[in-house]
Amino acid sequence: MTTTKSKVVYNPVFTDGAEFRIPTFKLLKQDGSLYKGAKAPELDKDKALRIYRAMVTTRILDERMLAAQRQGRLSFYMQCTGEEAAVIGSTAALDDADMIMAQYREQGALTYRGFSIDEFMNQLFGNELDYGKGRQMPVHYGSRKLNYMTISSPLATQIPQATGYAYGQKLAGEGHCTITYFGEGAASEGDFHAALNMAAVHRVPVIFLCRNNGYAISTPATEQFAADGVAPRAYGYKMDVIRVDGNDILAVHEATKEARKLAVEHNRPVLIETMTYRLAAHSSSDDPSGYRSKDEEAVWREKDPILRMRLWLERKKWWGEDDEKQLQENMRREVLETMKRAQKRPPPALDTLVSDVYDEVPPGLAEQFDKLKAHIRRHPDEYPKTAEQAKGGA
Amino acid sequence: MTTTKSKVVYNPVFTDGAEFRIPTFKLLKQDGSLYKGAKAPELDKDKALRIYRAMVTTRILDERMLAAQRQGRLSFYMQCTGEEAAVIGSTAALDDADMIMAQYREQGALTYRGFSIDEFMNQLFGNELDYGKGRQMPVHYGSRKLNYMTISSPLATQIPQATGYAYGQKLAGEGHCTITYFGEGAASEGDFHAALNMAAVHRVPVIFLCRNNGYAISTPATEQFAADGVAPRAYGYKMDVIRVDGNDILAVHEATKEARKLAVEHNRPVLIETMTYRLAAHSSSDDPSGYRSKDEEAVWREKDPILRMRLWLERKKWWGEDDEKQLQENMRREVLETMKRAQKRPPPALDTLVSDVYDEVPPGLAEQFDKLKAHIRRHPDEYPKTAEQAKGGA
Amino acid sequence: MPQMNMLQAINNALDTAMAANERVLCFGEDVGIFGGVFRATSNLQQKYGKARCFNTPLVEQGIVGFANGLAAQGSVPVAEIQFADYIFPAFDQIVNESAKFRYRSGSLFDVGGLTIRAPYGGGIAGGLYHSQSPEAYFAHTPGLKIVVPRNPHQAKGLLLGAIHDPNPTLFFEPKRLYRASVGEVPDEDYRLPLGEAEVIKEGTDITVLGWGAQMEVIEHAVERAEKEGISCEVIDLRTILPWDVETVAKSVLKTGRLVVTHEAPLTGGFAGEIAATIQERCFLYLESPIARVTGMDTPFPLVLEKEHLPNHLKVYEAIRSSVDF
Amino acid sequence: MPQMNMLQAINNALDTAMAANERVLCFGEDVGIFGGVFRATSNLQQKYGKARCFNTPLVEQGIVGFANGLAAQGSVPVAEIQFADYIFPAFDQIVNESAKFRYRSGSLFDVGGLTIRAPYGGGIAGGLYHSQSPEAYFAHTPGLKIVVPRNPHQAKGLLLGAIHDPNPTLFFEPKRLYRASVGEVPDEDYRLPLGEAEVIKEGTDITVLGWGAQMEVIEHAVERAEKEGISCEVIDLRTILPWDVETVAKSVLKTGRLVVTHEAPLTGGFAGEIAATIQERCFLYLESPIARVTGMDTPFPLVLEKEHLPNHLKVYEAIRSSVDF
Ligand SMILES: Cc1ncc(C[n+]2csc(CCOP(=O)(O)OP(=O)(O)O)c2C)c(N)n1
Ligand SMILES: Cc1ncc(C[n+]2csc(CCOP(=O)(O)OP(=O)(O)O)c2C)c(N)n1
Ligand SMILES: [Mg+2]
Ligand SMILES: [Mg+2]
Repeated sequence: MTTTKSKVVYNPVFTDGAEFRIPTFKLLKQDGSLYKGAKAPELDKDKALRIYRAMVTTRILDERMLAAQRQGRLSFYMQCTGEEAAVIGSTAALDDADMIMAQYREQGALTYRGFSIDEFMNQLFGNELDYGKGRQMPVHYGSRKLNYMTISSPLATQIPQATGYAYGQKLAGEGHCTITYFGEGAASEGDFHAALNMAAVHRVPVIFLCRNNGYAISTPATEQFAADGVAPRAYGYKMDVIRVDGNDILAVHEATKEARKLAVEHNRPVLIETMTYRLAAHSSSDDPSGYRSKDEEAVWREKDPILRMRLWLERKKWWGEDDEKQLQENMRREVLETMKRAQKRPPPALDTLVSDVYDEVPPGLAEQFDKLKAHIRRHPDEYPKTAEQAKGGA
Repeated sequence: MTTTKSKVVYNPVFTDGAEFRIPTFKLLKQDGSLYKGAKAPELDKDKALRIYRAMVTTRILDERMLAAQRQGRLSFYMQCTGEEAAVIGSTAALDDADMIMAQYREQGALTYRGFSIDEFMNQLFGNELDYGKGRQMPVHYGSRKLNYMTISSPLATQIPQATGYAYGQKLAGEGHCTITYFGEGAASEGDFHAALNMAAVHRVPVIFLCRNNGYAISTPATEQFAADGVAPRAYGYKMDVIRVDGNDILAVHEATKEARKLAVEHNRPVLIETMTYRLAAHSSSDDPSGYRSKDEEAVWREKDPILRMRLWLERKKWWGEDDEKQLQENMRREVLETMKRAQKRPPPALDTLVSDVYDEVPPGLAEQFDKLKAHIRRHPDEYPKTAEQAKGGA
Repeated sequence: MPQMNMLQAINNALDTAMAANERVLCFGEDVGIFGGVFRATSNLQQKYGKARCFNTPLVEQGIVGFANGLAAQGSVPVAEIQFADYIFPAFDQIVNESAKFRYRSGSLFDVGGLTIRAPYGGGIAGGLYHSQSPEAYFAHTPGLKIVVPRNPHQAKGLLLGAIHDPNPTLFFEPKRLYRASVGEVPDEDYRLPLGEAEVIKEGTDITVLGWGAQMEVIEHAVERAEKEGISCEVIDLRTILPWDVETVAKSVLKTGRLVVTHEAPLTGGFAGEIAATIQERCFLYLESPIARVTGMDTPFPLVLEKEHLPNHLKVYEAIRSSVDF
Repeated sequence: MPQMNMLQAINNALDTAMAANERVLCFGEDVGIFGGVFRATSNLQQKYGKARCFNTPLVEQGIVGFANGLAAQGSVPVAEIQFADYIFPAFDQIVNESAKFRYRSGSLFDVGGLTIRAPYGGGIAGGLYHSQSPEAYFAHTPGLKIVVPRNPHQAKGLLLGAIHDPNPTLFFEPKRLYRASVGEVPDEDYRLPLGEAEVIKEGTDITVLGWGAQMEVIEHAVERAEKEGISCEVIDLRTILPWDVETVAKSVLKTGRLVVTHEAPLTGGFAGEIAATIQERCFLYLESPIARVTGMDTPFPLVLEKEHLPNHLKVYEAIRSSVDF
């Protein structure tokens, strides 16, 4: 039983799809004006400013925390720099109750949803208030309250999970969906293929948002795939797809809003490819000068998504020089103060070493923990940070 | 650095590729005549008869061995029935030195290359002459001499391996390629995605041949993917693709011949989707009546690829009633006689239990083997088949 | 009480769980209308609809990834992997994801509702890829639970236990016993505890430990040993992870001898973990070395399967040697 | 002799192998022009061209699948997995394919030319997913070889040994030592044997066994123990599979005591296999239980990494307890 109803040809014609180039959707020019023919998007002032503040906050947080890493205050950091529109524009188009399953470079989504600087810092410094209890490297945020799934380092694993999560949302019938973010590199993993195919077959309300930022660490997109981006893969699963200028906040927002309708109202999963650029290094451990040119970076620096939005806001008279100055100053101050506070906080308690492995600590592990405490008690000087907590107990 | 040079649009347009239906290439009608407009393929009489004999041999082998399984002579069997054109037509278009990495339902390729009935039987009965030394279930054939990689049960694992094998062939520069066969079900595995993407990026001379036979055991293709077959996935990797009537030996042969040129002469990997039908049960353990109708099967029985080729041959006057009768009789006899011979042969030697795990038996395993032999010597009656061989040794 | 074979007991457990909680879902390759290649999910789609019991595309990493997401969302997925030999494409989703979901999020999120079922084991002429016993591959992974039932009654009770346990659980089913093992199985919803071994038979001379299909092998071996006057204590470990050290150690402190048996190859098999732990716990009480009777260190063979497997004779001999040490 | 750190030694080994045989290829994520995130493949693309040293798309199952195919074809692929924590998506290709290729085909085909390199281990503030030591996950798989070097000299010699060994080999590199461990490394092509443990230091009271980065930990522990008059025999296992039972058993027959240590969690770790085997081999000679000093049975933590890891103090205490038993 074949599903195809394709037409018949009597010559062996090979195609590679190159003729079906998926266009790129844009609304906003770099100078803050709309393209001719572009319909002004529905985006009211409150929401526009919420988005813009989140973008600026993310940028400042990234700058400060990279500096902190350079100063040795932090072991590791990853910036969203250059991709704020792709991330925040899409998150802003969702309902705050929709689930976000991100890769690691999407702190902008959290900023937008209201993750406080305190919450960021607690995770970055792995202190006693970190929701993740100091177990994961910096930038592995999560928030139950904000419907932001805790980040996991293995790439692409969250993509089929998003399909599953969204399938559960569909059964629950409350009109929610899931968005999952991933890089164009992660989209090479087998999990990506599984996720899209299952979503299409089971008509799951999930949005797959690819941040095609040109690189996976040092690997350029040209060595990641031969195709014209990730978007054409949607055809292979018969999934709706759209390609968007990822530095264009209005286009990203509009595309995601429409995608959400398809997902939630029509159970049609959607792939969105946002074309953008990772302006910073891959992470604080990386130095891009080994694999790309300053010139290339400069071209993209000209396309800064935050500046572009600011110019649009200014044209709308929703934002001015003073607003900008005040926001910048406030955020810088808040980040610095909060950092100091977070850094001073004690680390998670010793027993977080063994909690949350299971719902309860199993006997074997409890015994290992008792032995550990006894060991620490015998060598308190060797474990200055935890010696106090090892007192008492078995 | 984005790779896309796509055009720009100012409206959020979603597409799912449905408009780009990949056509199906056909040459031969069921009555053995060519479609109007179809160019007669270059296929000389010798080759045509070699193909036809292989098809008939495969069909007879399948019928007889399924019967043998039903009689309890064989533990398990899988038929190629209905898919002989897809498999043999493609293999015949290759050079005999090209590598074949198949799934399990491609015994036709072996028949074509000259695997003897003896060789089939030795594997099916796992006797001492089985190249695989009686370690795998029936139908897990392999032949070094015929460049047919030994079958492995885990689905789709051979697909990225084919990409790697072909990459090696490209470096060797001897003008060879690899073809890998797989079902439309196996194409859902992550390995499939990895294989195609890597092949496209590294321009590897590999042909991916999907046998879209409508089912993966009980799962219909409609529950396997939402798209119009497997072919559209090629677009996602920017790979040349062609869809072929899988029951049309001339079209399959022609398409594969052209694909091989693309692969070997231009380093362009190709995906071929052959539209066909698994006429038999999935395997001797399966009963399709639980998941599909007799009517559906009947429709496809009308499209028998072997009969279609025979009618073409008869029109060409390359084949007649007598030839057919003789071939059928000879093959039936040979299969039966060979089966008897193979079944009587002793099983592989006891030491094949531990050989080939490594290039040499490591000390720990040698010790386990010595213990086993000692154990068997203590209980010869419990191990009637191997007791004799356990004599002697440590 | 109704008589059921193991497949019927498993089917009944799934039916029971789906009836009680509409968030319980069953899916995997061919599990929909067809009811699975072994028919463990027979009639569930017919009874609970396509949304709750369905075929998936053929992609194990997707099945488990999807199941992880569903469990994180609060559903109770019971995913089937058609053969345990085919669970490896999902290894990353199980070992790096299911197992670590709760820990890495500090319990913000967990996949406690997840159960993965897979038929395992040899003795059915399945060769390399329809015979493996992969429990030890997973037993090195804190965060997972691993359960193996030995008969229909245990299968239903342990599967319901696994489905309701608030931790991700692998449930390996001894497929050789699917139809071979028949017994009384209550119709109601009963749940056997995870993490508890069961002393099936008390004895004084030696402890013989196993799980799943191997319990039948042990039974035969012990029968023979007892005829020769050796009093055997027989334990079914039932949960491989986290395993019940106390019950095993207590038994060995009494008997002074231990034989552990499983089908999987010797090296890196779970018997090694047990032997290592018990030699430490019971050092001064051990009267002979702990013996392991296992598959050989080779891929699973076909024609020579009988020679490869740790059958009752080999287990018997290990008991005998241990006692004669 | 030139001084090299471990990364340089590995780079030098790859260079040596590629220079000697044009069928040797290096590939993986970021291994091309960039030379890998740790720079182990630095300059190889520049020297041998893009066809022989290249970036792959980001897909571990594809990398190993591709490598299996290449090896079957007769090439000698050295595939890099960026972190051992990310080897699990390739688990099926390694465990079901690489390991069983030769056996299932009766030696018609094999992937003996295959080597898979991956940095492993903790102590670098890597948390759950940049710290794992997965050797035991693979050690249950007949057909594979597993090698772990302890210093630059060993790294070069063992890697060349692995590349030339006619069996698929996993080569786990202790990334904590990549730059920390420096020593003399010959410039020429030398190959250390696989399957042979090395007695690094002779002693009479107790045998202390480990591999990779843990050898440094053992060194410190032993130093302390020796100050207290305990004579330690130190063994580097080097090859985890198939492992050198003879050398270890011989040592324990002499010392009567054994401590085994690894970073991976206790349960299901390879120390269990060693303890199980040695208690059987050396039963009557053991003067105290075999001790295992390992990571705890949790995912790998971050802030409390120090508490989690089997450091020299813990190893020292285990030596002390064993001797005082
Ligand atoms: C399974 C897996 N393999 C490898 C890595 C190592 N790694 C971390 S990020 C990264 C590159 C990801 O690139 P991309 O998906 O494009 O995201 P980007 O960093 O550009 O945002 C790699 C290879 C990983 N985390 N997980
Ligand atoms: C990794 C893996 N998962 C599951 C199976 C079990 N299985 C064997 S054949 C099959 C169906 C394959 O269907 P398809 O690829 O369409 O090939 P066909 O049988 O139709 O030729 C399944 C699920 C397997 N062998 N390997
Ligand atoms: Mg990227
Ligand atoms: Mg099929």
